[in-house]
Amino acid sequence: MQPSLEIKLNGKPRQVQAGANLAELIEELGLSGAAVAVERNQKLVRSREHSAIRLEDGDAIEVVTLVGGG
Amino acid sequence: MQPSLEIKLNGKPRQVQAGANLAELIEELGLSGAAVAVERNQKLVRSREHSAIRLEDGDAIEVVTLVGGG
Amino acid sequence: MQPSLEIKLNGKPRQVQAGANLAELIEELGLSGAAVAVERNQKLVRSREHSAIRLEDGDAIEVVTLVGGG
Amino acid sequence: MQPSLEIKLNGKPRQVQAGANLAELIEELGLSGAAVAVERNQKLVRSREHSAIRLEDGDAIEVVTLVGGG
Amino acid sequence: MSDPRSVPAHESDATLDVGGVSLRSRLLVGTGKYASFEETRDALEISGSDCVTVAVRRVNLDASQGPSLLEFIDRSRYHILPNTAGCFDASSAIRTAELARAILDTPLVKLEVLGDPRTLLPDPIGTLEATRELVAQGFQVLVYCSDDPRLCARLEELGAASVMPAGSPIGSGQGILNPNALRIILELVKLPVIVDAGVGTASDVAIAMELGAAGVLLNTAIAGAREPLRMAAAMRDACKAGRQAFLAGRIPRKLYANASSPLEGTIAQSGGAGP
Amino acid sequence: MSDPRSVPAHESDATLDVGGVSLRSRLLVGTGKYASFEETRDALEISGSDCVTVAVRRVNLDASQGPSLLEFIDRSRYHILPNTAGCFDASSAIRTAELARAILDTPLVKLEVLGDPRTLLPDPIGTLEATRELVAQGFQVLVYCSDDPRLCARLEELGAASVMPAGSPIGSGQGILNPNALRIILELVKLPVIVDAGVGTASDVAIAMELGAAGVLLNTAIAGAREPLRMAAAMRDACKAGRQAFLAGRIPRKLYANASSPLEGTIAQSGGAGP
Amino acid sequence: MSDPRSVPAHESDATLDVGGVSLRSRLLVGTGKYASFEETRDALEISGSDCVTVAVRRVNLDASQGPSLLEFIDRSRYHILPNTAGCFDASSAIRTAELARAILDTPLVKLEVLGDPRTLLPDPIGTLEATRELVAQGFQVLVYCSDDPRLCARLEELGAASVMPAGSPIGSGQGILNPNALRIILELVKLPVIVDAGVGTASDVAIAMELGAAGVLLNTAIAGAREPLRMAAAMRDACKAGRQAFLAGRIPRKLYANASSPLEGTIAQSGGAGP
Amino acid sequence: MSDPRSVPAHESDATLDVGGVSLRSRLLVGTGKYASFEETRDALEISGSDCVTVAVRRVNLDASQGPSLLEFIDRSRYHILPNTAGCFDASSAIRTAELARAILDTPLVKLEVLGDPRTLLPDPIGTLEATRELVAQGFQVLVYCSDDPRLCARLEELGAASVMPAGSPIGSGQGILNPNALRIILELVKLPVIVDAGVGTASDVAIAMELGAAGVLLNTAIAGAREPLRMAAAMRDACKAGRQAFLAGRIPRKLYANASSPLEGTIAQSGGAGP
Repeated sequence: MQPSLEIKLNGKPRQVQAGANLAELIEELGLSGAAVAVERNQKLVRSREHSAIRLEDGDAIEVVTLVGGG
Repeated sequence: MQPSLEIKLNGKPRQVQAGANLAELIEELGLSGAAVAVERNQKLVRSREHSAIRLEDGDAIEVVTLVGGG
Repeated sequence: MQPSLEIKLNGKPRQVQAGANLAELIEELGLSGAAVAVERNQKLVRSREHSAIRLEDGDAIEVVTLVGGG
Repeated sequence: MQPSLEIKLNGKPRQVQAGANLAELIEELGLSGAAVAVERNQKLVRSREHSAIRLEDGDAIEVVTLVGGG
Repeated sequence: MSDPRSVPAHESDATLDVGGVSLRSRLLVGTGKYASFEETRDALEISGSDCVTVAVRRVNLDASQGPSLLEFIDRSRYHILPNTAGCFDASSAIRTAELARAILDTPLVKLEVLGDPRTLLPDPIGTLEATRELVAQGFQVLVYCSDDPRLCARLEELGAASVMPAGSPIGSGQGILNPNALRIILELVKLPVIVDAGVGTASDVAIAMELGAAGVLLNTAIAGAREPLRMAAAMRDACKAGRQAFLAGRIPRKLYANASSPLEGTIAQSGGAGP
Repeated sequence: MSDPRSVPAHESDATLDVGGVSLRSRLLVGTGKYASFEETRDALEISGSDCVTVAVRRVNLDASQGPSLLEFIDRSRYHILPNTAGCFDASSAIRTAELARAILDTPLVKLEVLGDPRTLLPDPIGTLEATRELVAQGFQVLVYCSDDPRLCARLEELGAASVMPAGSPIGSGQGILNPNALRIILELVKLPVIVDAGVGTASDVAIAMELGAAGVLLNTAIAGAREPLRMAAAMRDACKAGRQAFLAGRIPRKLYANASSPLEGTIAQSGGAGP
Repeated sequence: MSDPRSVPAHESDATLDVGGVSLRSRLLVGTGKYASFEETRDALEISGSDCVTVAVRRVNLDASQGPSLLEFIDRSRYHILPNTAGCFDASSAIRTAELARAILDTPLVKLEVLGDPRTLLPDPIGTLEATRELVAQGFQVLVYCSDDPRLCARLEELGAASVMPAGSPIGSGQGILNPNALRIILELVKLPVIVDAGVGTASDVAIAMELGAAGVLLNTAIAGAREPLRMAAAMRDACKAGRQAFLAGRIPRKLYANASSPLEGTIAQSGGAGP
Repeated sequence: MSDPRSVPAHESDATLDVGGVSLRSRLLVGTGKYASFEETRDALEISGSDCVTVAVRRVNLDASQGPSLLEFIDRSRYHILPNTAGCFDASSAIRTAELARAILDTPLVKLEVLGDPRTLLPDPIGTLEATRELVAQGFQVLVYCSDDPRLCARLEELGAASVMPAGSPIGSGQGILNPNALRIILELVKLPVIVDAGVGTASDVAIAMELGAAGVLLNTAIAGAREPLRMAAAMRDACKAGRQAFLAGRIPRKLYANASSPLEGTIAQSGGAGP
């Protein structure tokens, strides 16, 4: 059985496989190609870097999109 | 038994003795000397004339005073 | 020499031939067919009656038109 | 003849005796005891220190008082 | 000036002369809607007014007669101005005025001829008619009316003693909704112009007086306040303040600044930039 | 209530406590632009104020020293509030405050850091900077500022003794241009809020006080009036009127009517129609 | 909705039916004070109005007759509404209306009976008299009047086709000085209420329409603008905007905020404080 | 002029150039609070705007992903202006701007740093800080701010692309509460000034534009109207009307009259009195 680690995703705890990268997380969420942007520990991660960023235990990940606003 | 007649006093029907004058009505109402003024059939009757005015059947009598107002 | 009479036309005195009618005055003023209306002595005279109205000494005639206004 | 030095007093150049202190300047201006306050080179000098402060060439001195204001 | 406190000249002001009476205070107050006659009396006193309005109503014959309002109004101190409130035609208003005169023996009347019970706004036709008739009968007619300047001019022609345009509808508390109309009335009319109705709070009174009104009449704004006696004091002071400000001649309005402290003589600016 | 005249309770009101001093009057007045020191003194006296502002300026060394303003202000009677008017950066304002304190030995200062000499509107950055520094130096800082509610909240956080939002630009005489902003400031800020600048006439003071301001500071509106002493009296009364009206609780505003005289009990209407 | 651009329903609106005519535009425009008849014609066209006012005046007999205004108004396109401007009594106004009808063969008349030449405000007595008489003569009388609600109600009783209260005095450019009065008129009167006089700029028209006016009549605001044709376009759009806004039902007013962006779902606040 | 209808010159107007983009419409609209994305799309289209705001929020991971707002905004037609609504400190706002740029690949951002969740009024300190940082990062920063003129001047100094003062608090529907402040901002600042927040109805937009604003941004006033699509049309027309009126040069305001019909040449007055 593979070890897992816990991150905070959009403010809520979530278990992810150890060794997973950001691109894999986005895909798992069904958001590949969607109009979203991602922050890791309060720093923007550009999409071309998503596969290079390996998730670490305790990471705070924000995945945001655009909604109606004024 | 004395005949009576009906007048309208402040909008309501009232029986008064035939032959009664206005001064007698005012006295009967307990208003002699009070700060009131009297109208008979939409015409002011000055107080010095009250005893000279005999009430007639169907007379419309208004007895008014002063109240708070702006 | 023909006798003349004096009327007041739009507030100013004017000599006209005795016997002239309103239609003739309008024509003399070059206003036949123009968009004007005529009053004689503060009473409107409809255009179909102009030739029937003989001017009299002292007549006050108003000839008006439409101008810009708000 | 005593050497003099040039200070800026309330924005204008002024010659003062070399070695003079602030208290002497104030006195020369006729302002001893007046309701004034003094700054030297943009720093407040409290009145009890006036006699201890020797003027130097190029000093910017401000002597201010209170006037009407809102 | 040696002692400003003792110089009444700065605050003195001619009386308001209207309808043959001479009032020291320019605040006229109503007597309606108070919790008790005692409160009425105290509010009148604190207000500093010397002219109070009252209404004419049928004696309630079903109840035993309690104390009368008049017992709480010292007639040596207050002029009483009866109104014709509640009348919706000229004829009722005229009758009401006559009844009031019979009780009070005063020629003064505040004429109200209202148009409808919902808005209580004055009916111009009935008001003009009743004014003509009451003037003919020798009344001193203070006329409650709209702020229509030419209506006020017509009332003056008819011999009214005062025109009393509403700042806003009776009891609405909206103050002076159209100061421009009031300004024009004050230009057109030589009579005392007394703003009647619509006052909500003290500044409304001050504004009316600053525009040049001769006086202000109010009732609900005091009687309906949470603390009527305190509001009576506020109205008294606001009336004086507005009158004095009118006489004192206010500064003009500008888009922006005009320094109150001198701009020259500041210490050298730190950055050298300065103004 | 047996004698309303003797019941000060109805008009009494707690003092305005600000910056460690306790003021009986809620009107603060400036001393600029008067025709003479005598007029200044008399206007202060009539105004009833017990806190007056002064400016700091270079001694005029070219002229012989005449009488000083301070000789005309009785310090046993008035708190003196020096201002930093004319300063266009935080540093000048801080220096000016220190100079004033050296003369007057008071911790009070009315901080003004202005943005430009044309509008004399306050610079928010310089104002925030200078407030922080002066508070650190132990001053009681009454801060002249815009009516931006969150700026006022920031000044409170920095330890200001009072925020003094402008009703409208200094000397503009436009009164309270944005009552809504003042209302929000009064909700957000627990400090005394003193409206400073913009007052044109008495009703402006009354309006500020009715909104709940703790006080009003003005200068040009009195000094620039045609009759300054009369206007001083007007301002005194308007300040009291507005405060009392605030405390008394005004009636609500309505579209229309609410009769002050009873609607029942009128005589039978002539036409039979009636209300 | 598949194609919002093609959905006229959202902007369509019933015509303004008044005095027996049916107007597509709710903007009525005057023809006075233009630099030339060409400019008049172009301004009318750009304004989108289909009802234009004209005045009745003596023919100038001293000058040779140039082109007439009527040549520049296409009567197949515009309803012409003659006015009685310049009349200071009922009788002159009635005569003027009759003269206009004789020229134009229209029952429409905009009645003006003015009180004095300085203010040009309407005289209520003359206006009521002339309305009664002109209605009796079969005119469709659109009555210029003050914003006195009960006067408007009286004019409706007399059979007027429309009441046309002034927003502010003729040519004053002050807009709608008393929106409250207009609101009450709209409650009391079932006739089309057309705001006449006082408009200064486009927003004044929008405000009148948003209050629920059936239309707006203006002249000087276009003719006296620096660029009349551009202002004609502005007025056209403002009238439509105000009408649509009235029909669309505006949001209520609040003291403060109501977020347009959602408040939930923001990223974790840096300081951890957050809302 | 031969055919006024075809003369676009009278209504043409330069584009609004801001932040490197060129907008044909001066109305900027938000996308919040609509009943559906379809309604959002239709309202944008009817409004005529070519710049729309959006907010940045966490993806809702608990729900299956439905259609996205972006599918309803044709980016070939609209510039998208992401906002930082909901941020209460500079750092969150900067992070939010970066996230938006990553999604949209636009340098544009509408910066909001709010002071508290109750009033949603902007915090001046956080706003200044975030503006400085975002400008340094190459953003085109359109800054939501208060109507404090010197704050706007400071934002211009920091390199903002536009200042966007609130007419009144977000969603309050109170319109332009302080036109005087806006006038001064327009004098002090050379940047495009876009009024943001507070619009309640069409006339509010017209008023802002008549004062000289470069544009108006609104959201709730359309989305919260009873009929949003109709209100979108009203706002479109009001924006054009206000802009044209500004350019056309309005008539001045006067106390009273200025006749639009000529005063000479009226018929002889019946009573002989006349004007």
